[in-house]
Amino acid sequence: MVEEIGSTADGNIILNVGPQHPATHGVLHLVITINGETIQKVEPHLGYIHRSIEKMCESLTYRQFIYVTSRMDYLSSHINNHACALCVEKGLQIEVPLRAQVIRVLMDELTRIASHELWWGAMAMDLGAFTPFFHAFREREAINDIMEETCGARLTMNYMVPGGVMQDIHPNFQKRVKEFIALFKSKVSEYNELVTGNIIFQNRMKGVGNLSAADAISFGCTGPTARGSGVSCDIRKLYPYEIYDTINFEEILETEGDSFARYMVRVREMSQSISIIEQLIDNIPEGDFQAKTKAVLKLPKGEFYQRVETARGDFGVYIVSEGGTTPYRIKFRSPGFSNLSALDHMARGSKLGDLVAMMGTLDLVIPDIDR
Amino acid sequence: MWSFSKISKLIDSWLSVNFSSTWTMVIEMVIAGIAVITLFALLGLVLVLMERRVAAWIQIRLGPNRVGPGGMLQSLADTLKLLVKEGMTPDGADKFLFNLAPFIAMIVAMLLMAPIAFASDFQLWDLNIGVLYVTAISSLMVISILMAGWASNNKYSLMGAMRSGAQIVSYELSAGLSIMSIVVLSGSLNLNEIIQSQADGWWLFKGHIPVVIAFIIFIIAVTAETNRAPFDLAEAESELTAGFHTEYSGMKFALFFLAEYINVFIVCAIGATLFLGGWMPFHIGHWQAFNHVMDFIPSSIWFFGKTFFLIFLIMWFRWTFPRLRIDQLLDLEWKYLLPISMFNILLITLMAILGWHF
Amino acid sequence: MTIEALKEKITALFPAVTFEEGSQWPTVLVEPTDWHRMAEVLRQNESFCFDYLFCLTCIDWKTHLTMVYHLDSTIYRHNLVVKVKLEKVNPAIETVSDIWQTANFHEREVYEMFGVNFLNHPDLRLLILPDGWEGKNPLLKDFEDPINMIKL
Amino acid sequence: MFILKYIKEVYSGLKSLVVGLRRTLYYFSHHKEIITQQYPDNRDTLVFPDRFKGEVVMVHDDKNEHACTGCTACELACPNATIKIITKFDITPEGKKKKAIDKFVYHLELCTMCNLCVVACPTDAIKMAQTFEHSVYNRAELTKILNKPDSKIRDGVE
Repeated sequence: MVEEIGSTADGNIILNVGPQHPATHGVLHLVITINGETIQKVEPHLGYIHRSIEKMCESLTYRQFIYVTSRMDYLSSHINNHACALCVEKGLQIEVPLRAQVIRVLMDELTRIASHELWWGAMAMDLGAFTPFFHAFREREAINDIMEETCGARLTMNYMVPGGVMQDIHPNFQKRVKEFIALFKSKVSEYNELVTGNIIFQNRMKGVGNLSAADAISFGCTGPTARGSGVSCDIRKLYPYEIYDTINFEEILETEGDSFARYMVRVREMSQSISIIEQLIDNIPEGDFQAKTKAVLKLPKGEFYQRVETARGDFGVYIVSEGGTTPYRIKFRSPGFSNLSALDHMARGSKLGDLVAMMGTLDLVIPDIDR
Repeated sequence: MWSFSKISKLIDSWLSVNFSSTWTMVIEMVIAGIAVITLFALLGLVLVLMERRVAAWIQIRLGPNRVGPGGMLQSLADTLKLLVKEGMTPDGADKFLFNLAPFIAMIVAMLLMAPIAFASDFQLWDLNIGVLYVTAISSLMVISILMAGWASNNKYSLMGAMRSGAQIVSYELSAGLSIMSIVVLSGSLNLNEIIQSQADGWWLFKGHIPVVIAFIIFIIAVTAETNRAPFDLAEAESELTAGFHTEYSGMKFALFFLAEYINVFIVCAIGATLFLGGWMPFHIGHWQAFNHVMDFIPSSIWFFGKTFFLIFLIMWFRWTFPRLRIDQLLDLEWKYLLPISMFNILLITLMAILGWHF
Repeated sequence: MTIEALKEKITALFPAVTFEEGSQWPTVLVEPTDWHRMAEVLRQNESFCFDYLFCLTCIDWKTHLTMVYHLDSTIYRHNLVVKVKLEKVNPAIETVSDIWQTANFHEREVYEMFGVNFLNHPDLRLLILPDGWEGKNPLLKDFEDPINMIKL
Repeated sequence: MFILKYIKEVYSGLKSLVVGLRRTLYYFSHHKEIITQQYPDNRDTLVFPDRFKGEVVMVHDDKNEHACTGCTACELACPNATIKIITKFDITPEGKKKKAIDKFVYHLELCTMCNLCVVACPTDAIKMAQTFEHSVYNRAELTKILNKPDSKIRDGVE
């Protein structure tokens, strides 16, 4: 397009942010129209790393397609796998053993913390502070080590399988998780000292990227993005899956709807996840880690939809089955895609520097958006 | 005991015995030029390594540790890499200005070296309006940045240059005012005389609260003037990729990079001269024995020690704080620093007129 | 609202719709021409208040296409699935992006992946596919890419 | 009071900055907090978690025997066509024809370490090895044949 190169007729500059740009956390391409430093319009151009996972899954069996979903939202790969496993189990009506359920929830929450840790560091780095990124990785590495020990990989684990989990937890798992909780609790006050309380940081975040509750719902925003606007949308509370209805935890809500509210939601969510882990880590019931399933899974004819809460929001798996061994059609409803659509609405009229803060608090993971 | 001043006097006397006065002048200028360039190169190597070490330790990392003992030769390897890289000029760029800009940056940095007293009685140019000279020349820095940003034919570069223009011009004010406060107290524009006025104690430690405020404002303002984080809006990499030097590569980029560090060194040297007594040793009242021990340390070590302490301060800021937004940056200057420093200089002038200082 | 009450209310307002049994949420089949009017009612009517469109997609059934809209209410927490049957050749349907803003991006995705034309859409351009994409829509069942083969 | 508010603002702002500076100074001066992990040059003492998924290998015992029957369960389980099993017919001492593997071809460049083949294997013939340096100069070197030359199927494995 010619328009993308130069400037518009009324003298505004058109600036291509991305696909290779330090602030886009990957390969997001935004075409923004700016007047001086003020943003007039933000237009995402997606597809730079679109792999058509939905089409790919149509030729994979119900056991195979789960690993692909780790490559979507790679920061909450466990939770993506979990959603797919749940959806297949819903179709096959498999009763998952309690031990497997608890392990799954533990892994989900660890993943959520790891994802928020990375987000926290990257958020501060977007705003120009490099140090928090490395401090966040200290805690994130501890989680990755736990994952490596039990699941055998650090990022794309493929640990959830239909019927339970692939392997039982490692004998060291409980000890290591308790060590991590102690580490996290001793370091969490530093987050406040380094970033949250910092006057420069607060001024960069407060009143930036306002999103009202009505707009958040209309744009389909979910997860911390919507909860920062006071919209209650935690799937773990509203449509509980696994054992979330028996766990005592709080849905974090902030009402301001600005970047700082979204920031605070995520920071407080980390502590909530820690409390969930603390409730479960000593109470992993004995039993099987996997239900007995057939070697070849065949979903009955029909449609199955499963919603879970990833670190970024409402992740949905929609399987249409024709009764074969592979899905007829799969749709992944990714939270980042809807959250991104609100960016234009939020960014209009604010400064170029604010765009970075907004994108940071939306916590975009581009493979999740592009799928 | 030898010192820089003795060596320079020896060279001078040897030259004037063997050559006519014109040739002596020329040879001395060449020597000074070579010395300055060598100092630049050394400073570049040392400061880059220091920055990387400070950053690494603050970020609980090890930092460079592969090239040479303990990674000491890392910046040398980086320089070699930059030397052999291709220096590209983008299509549509104003080639002349594009290639000129990095050299302007270096020339400005070199000019600023002239009046700085590196040790007692060791100075390239003992200028009677040294402070004025420094403030005047340092504002030329913005020209090279604007030139680079404009000539690159890149929107990011242009925005970075414009930001930096607005930033440097506004922060000159409070930097100038805080420098003025020392001029008012010492009653001289000559850097040497300012140092001499601190023989019985550095201005910062003489117990004048307005001087402490002026020092804080000075540090903030020069951090902004040298485009260092948290005021690195001209090259804010998460917003503008690399700002005004986005299109530069190879040695031309290295010159900008070097000029940034040299500028940091110079403003810290000025800060050390004005507030921390330059090459003056640290003296405490009537503790004669202690003062004698302090006098024994060479004056050049005192000067570099103080300067590097201030450089560390500026690096420490960089690796701790997030970046400001452009409007907040100007807010900080016009709503906070400028009113405070104006009020401050009023207080200092009153002090000077009424003779309350010592 | 219970599922039965929901069904009754919808039937009372739109006698033409039919219900599909056997899935986890009440599923309603609508004609493409009725859909936009019905969507407005589902969003505005205070007893429905389906303000959150959490999934919008399309299925290629080889003979026809089916648009699937998953609706949720943030007030009553009841869900509804709306299905609209479209022609295989030149499929077209009224946009709902004026009712739920999230539909803007989702409809652009369906437009390029399935070739469904959304009438009155404010900005119906390619979102994911590269500009100047020629050839079939990738998620259709008869799409074949000889270079990047998907089938094993 | 306007002035009082102004001073309070400046004070609280400066205080929040000093708190951050104190934290970074702590890390600057406490080198025992450094968490950098060096590249694992210490091959002798290096211990990996036993479940770490590095690459698929076939287990051979001292008699150069493996447990692979060539049932292709792993080939079917693999989502990326990483595994290709080429079978041949061996003549048993009794004179009967018996299916056995000729080549167990493994494309490391396609493998995503999903562990599905290891789970699918009915005879535990393959497992995940804890290797981590896979880079080679030629892509063809990534295609590996997992059964060793002249290896045989272990007696009693069906």
